[in-house]
Amino acid sequence: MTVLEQTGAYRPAPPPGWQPRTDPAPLLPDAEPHRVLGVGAPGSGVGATDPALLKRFYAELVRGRRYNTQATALTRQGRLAVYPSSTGQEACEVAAALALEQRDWLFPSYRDTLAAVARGLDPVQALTLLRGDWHTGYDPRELRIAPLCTPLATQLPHAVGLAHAARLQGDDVVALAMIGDGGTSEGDFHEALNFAAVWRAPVVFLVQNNGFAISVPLAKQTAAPSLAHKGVGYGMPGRLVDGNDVLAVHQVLDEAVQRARSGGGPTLVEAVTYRVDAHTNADDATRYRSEDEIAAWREHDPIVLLERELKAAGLLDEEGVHAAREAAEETAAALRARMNEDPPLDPMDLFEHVYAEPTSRLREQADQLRAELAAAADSAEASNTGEWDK
Amino acid sequence: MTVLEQTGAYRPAPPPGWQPRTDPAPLLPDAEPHRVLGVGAPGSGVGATDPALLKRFYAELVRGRRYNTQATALTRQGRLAVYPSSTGQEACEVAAALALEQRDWLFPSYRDTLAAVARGLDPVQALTLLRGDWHTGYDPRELRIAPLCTPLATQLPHAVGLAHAARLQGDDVVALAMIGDGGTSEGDFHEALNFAAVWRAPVVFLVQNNGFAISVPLAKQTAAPSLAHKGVGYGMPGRLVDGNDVLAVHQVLDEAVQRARSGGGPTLVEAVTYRVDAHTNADDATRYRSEDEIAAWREHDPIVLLERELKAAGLLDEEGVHAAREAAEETAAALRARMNEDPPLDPMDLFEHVYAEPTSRLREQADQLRAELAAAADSAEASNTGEWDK
Amino acid sequence: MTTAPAALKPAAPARKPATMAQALGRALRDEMAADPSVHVLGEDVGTLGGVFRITDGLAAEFGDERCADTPLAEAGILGTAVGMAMYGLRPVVEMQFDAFAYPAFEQLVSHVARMRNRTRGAMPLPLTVRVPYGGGIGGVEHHSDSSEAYYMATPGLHVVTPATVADAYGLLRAAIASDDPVVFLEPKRLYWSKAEWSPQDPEPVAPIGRAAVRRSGGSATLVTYGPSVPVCLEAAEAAREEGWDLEVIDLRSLVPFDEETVCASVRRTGRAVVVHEANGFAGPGGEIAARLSERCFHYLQAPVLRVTGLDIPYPPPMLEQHHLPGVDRVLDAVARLQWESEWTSGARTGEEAP
Amino acid sequence: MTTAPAALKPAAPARKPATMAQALGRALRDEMAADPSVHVLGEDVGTLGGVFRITDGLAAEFGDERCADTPLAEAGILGTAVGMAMYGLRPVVEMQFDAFAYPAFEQLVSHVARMRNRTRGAMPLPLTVRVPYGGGIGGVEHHSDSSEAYYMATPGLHVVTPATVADAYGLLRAAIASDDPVVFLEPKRLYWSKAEWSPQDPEPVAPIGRAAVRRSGGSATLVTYGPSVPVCLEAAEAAREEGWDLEVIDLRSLVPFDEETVCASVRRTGRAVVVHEANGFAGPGGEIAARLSERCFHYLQAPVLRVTGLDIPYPPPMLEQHHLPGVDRVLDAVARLQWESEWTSGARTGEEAP
Ligand SMILES: Cc1ncc(C[n+]2csc(CCOP(=O)(O)OP(=O)(O)O)c2C)c(N)n1
Ligand SMILES: Cc1ncc(C[n+]2csc(CCOP(=O)(O)OP(=O)(O)O)c2C)c(N)n1
Ligand SMILES: [Mg+2]
Ligand SMILES: [Mg+2]
Repeated sequence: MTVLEQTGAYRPAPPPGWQPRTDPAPLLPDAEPHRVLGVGAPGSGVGATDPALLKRFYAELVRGRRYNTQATALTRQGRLAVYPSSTGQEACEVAAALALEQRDWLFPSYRDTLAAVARGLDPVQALTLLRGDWHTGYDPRELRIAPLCTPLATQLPHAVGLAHAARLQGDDVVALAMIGDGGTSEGDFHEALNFAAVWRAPVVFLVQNNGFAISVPLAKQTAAPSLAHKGVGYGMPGRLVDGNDVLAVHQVLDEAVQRARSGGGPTLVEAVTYRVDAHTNADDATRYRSEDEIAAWREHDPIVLLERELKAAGLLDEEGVHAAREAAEETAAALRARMNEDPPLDPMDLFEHVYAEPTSRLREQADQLRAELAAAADSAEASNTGEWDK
Repeated sequence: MTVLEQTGAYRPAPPPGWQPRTDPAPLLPDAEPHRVLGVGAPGSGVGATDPALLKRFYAELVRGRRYNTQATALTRQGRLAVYPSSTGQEACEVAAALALEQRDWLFPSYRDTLAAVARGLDPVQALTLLRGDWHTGYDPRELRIAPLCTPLATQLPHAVGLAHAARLQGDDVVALAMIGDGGTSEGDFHEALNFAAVWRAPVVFLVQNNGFAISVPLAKQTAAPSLAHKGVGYGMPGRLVDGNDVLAVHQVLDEAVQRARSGGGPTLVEAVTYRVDAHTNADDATRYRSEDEIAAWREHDPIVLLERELKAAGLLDEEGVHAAREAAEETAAALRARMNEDPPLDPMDLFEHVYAEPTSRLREQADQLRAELAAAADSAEASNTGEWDK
Repeated sequence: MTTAPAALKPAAPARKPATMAQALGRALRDEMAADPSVHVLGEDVGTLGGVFRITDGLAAEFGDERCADTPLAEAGILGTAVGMAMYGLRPVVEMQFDAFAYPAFEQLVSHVARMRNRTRGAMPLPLTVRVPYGGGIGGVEHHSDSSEAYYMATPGLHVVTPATVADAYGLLRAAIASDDPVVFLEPKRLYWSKAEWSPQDPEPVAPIGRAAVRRSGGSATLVTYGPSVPVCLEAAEAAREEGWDLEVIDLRSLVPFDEETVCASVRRTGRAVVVHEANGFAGPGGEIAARLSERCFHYLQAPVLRVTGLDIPYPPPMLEQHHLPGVDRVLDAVARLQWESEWTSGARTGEEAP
Repeated sequence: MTTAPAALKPAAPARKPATMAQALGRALRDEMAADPSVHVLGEDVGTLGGVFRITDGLAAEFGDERCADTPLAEAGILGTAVGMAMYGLRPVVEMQFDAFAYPAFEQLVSHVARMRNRTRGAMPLPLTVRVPYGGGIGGVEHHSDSSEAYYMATPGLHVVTPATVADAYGLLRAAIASDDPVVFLEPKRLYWSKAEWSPQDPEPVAPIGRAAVRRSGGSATLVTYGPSVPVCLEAAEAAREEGWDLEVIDLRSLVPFDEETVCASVRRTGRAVVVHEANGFAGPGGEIAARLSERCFHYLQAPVLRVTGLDIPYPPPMLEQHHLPGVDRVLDAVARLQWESEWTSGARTGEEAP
């Protein structure tokens, strides 16, 4: 009997596969970005937050800002190939780093040097990629910081896979992955969020919506109500937060991390912020945005927001401000000094880590380069000797 | 003055970049799949629909079902390399085809032969890919049917680009792209929907959620409240419809097409349906689903649903049923007869359409093949002659 | 109670005919049993056992987290596998067909191939990507690509492809055990090829990177791999009638490339034909022929020839036989290896080549 | 009122120094002006004019729909461009950097390269994919790949790469005007190279598929393209001191490959070195050397050698000079072309190669 012939009861019911869907309401993001600083009575924003943590935030923000200006200066001195500054976005960077436990993993994008440094990475090692002496300057397993990732959104599935693997192994490890507004358009963003939700992987996705992907404004990137609304399509809660309000970002991330750790699955967080500097030192931001826009955001500076609240709450005085700036200057000075030294370079490293064992082909090429280097050293020595002999 | 030093007013306001987001509510899909047939009083579902269109639907559903069984039979006879049947999904196939005007474009996936045939494509030409004599058996521009697409979701950006191009040229052309539930996980789905929404391209995305991607059930594919909810993240309305209710699908698609045509932008439609046959003739569906499940869906058969409503409304009698089946048998017989002929094959075609002009390399290879074919023909003739000489 | 034969110390286990598909499945099973960090993931690999049934039974034996059906997204599959490997697992990814590995290309080229290098060896990725490849199975568009050229051109990947049942087992186990990422290309049309083989007593297989001389001969060398190995063996048999005694080398591993074995053969025979299904232009044979021409220059009695797929998109099934290198084309190429040595030795002086 | 010079019939316009970047931009502009169906799309190509400023001014002149900033998604960019071409437009896509074209690989290989073939010519895709490629600009990871081998190995694509200002203009216009899809590879480190050139009076450029002899010479042939052309020209100059008169061929088009020009040269010189930045193994030079070895076999006095990037992932900027083929390595290879002809002629008898 074919279906055509059948004579079942007439069932004016929804299709058999249909079950009422989970209610999307709890997944929908806040109507406005979550904010803490300056919302209530002056000083009230710090709430019950541990004063030590507040001071840590403040110190890291100030240090981070100074790190950015120092690194940008180093590009002008030819000491860095390029630097994508996160000035204006320090609250996200710092809050992301401090939301995690030691056993957790951070998956930064190329702009997130600060987050890596705030998590404890050596400030010089963090710059290896951008200085250009190697691709990654640190062992990712040591502080559980994945390599700063350049191909946009491609680190997101890594974070999901790692978090999933940890969960399968019974470890309560959370992965926090960072990405920009532009990066959310990539297919890898979609696939990563979908895998995370299906697997209920303990991941937190932090989108720093700084309004631009290089020159392309958000309106040309998406027509979504907000980037946080993208969570709904994966069955994942979306949260919207003022990315310049370090306490707000911290709260939202903290909740998301706890949720992930306790088996509640992934969260998508959109932090609304602004990139005050150009895309990188090589970019000319005047081509695509106005001074007015930048000025408006300077009014909403993450450091100023926190500083005022801490002062109002009596947790910071001029001396504290001064101390933080001093510490930042020290970091900058140390960075400058160390970056002014030429990094040790061994061209033979090029062949060492392509495979566990170099292939015969690589050994041949290594022999050739070794011979070239020896010849060059010889002739350099010869010409040096020549100099002295004169 | 650095941002650190600045002394602007303390502005406890949302971040400057922030504007209230568009309200997501209108984007959210129906709470239950939209249905028409059998919902009200018997026969009332046809409403004001043109009776000629209703008969057309019925005839196409019956013909489509028969086409599927015939094509599957042809695989057993070695006349088709493979056939992905759409039995159970005919309502979606037919409604998709009939939702479009002549000037519009259809972008079918590999399972959507029926939609192409319902749009007017020659039933044999539609099978070229699956027979294996060429990849696409028709000129896509003639009926504005893009090639049946095998790499999942990859035809979606094509539909968006085409629709966008048409709009830029001032043509009020709509593109309707078809995809399965599994395909929504691909990055190309995400990128296509995003481009469509940002460009407000006149596209309708029809997801046939038939519960499975080969063996993988929807629950392993997504954790979303529904696939239609994925629209929200692109700022695109999502609609949910009973995919076995041809009138409901038609209504929803018709609205979406009108919306697209009038500049309202894209729509995402999820049609809840079921693949009654195995994934293809090569698949063994007993490995991953139960007879009970299939039986439940057979109760909700798209043809039966329409047939009953038409009968109740007095628009169809046994004679009409018989006539539709007869017509379907004729199509099947013609298909069988034509598919039992060997298609004309010219191996030299292999070189003709790689580039506008064959490269010298291709000309060399063509010469070689021509020589081989000539030699083979000679020796075949020789041995034939031998036969006759005996 | 009864003296069941099972109670007796078993003799060497019977070697029964096994297909390459079975041997591959067994290799996965044995690696999963041996190493709990081995995880299989891909589309339909769980309940269904894969569209080629290579993973059949793994989910039942090891659970659906060790052999997991994923959402349908190849970049996501490979990308999450990278993350799993970063956490210390040993993922084995199945791509359903050659052409459906392309969405994962960026993950493969920009991450899988580079993670070890990027981190100066701190973060190797012990990850295997299984890709059923090649044609000859009547597959419709996108189901028959030979994509090995893309992988060979990507430093940081190993590229391995078996041609025999024993190699399928041995090389897949070696690939999974390798601390480097391996693209493991499975010749679809050999999935159902058979050989006497026993999982209890598998033949030892040389480590990755070693070619195998499948047939010895002195007249000329056929250099090939994967699906073209049986074609070359058949051609070598047929060539005996013409008085040619052909050597057939199965590369098994395209990266690393076993130059030693291949060059030794070609230096001895003085003539070589490279045979593969992939398109000729800029295909694997380009590298092989260039390398042989360079390294065996003074031993070559004739140019190294290539018999390959045509330089066209993979054809529809009804025409694929014209695309695939078959016995006749191999023999034809062998015939063009300038056997008239008078002419050959004169030629060096500069006459026009034929 | 005044007899302004402008009123005079202008003499041949002055040829001023122009950069390759300017010539590329001008080619886009002139094609857009000539043909309203030409549309440019990509990341940052509009307001910003592209990160290399190649598209600078196009959005201002033609509007931001003809030169459109897209969302950040390369598969989406190329995929929508396919759809635009299906509707009759002539899209020109910019990929921001070589490695960022990989997400679009499936669209390129499975659609762009095949649509004409798939539809028996009914639906050609006149589409250009501009890819800034290669290193030597101090770019950090993923900004210096030479990805041409992937494109060459994909039938259905043309692959073109200029090395001079005039060719940049002429070939890009030809690529956009072509009814076939063209992967147009722009050598990043030549963007700021200069030549006397006038947009009003551009030099006529040979059609796609023709190599150019950039320097004539009789001792040996250097076969190269794109960023390595200036390196080879410099090497050829330096080689004069050693008494070698080198011919330098700029392929310009990798697909179609101008076998005729290259073989004619090599048959005359008897010696050849292939030079490119891409990795050596399975790189473009494999095909070229194999082809020359086959087609010029009886004319070769020495094996065809290759000077290429090392077989490693592209190195960090501070080490890239060790990776890139430079003048010394080219000269070194030339020196290894077995100039001692006594030895060479004896060698054919079978002594061990050096
Ligand atoms: C796959 C890929 N495509 C393109 C680029 C080039 N690129 C680098 S940064 C950037 C913009 C990123 O914007 P967003 O994601 O918003 O991050 P932001 O720079 O604002 O931090 C682009 C296009 C890249 N790195 N990777
Ligand atoms: C990119 C890509 N990956 C994998 C496949 C192999 N494949 C063909 S159909 C299919 C399942 C598709 O499921 P769904 O999208 O739900 O469509 P349905 O078959 O149910 O119509 C798979 C995995 C493919 N065709 N393309
Ligand atoms: Mg941004
Ligand atoms: Mg499905």
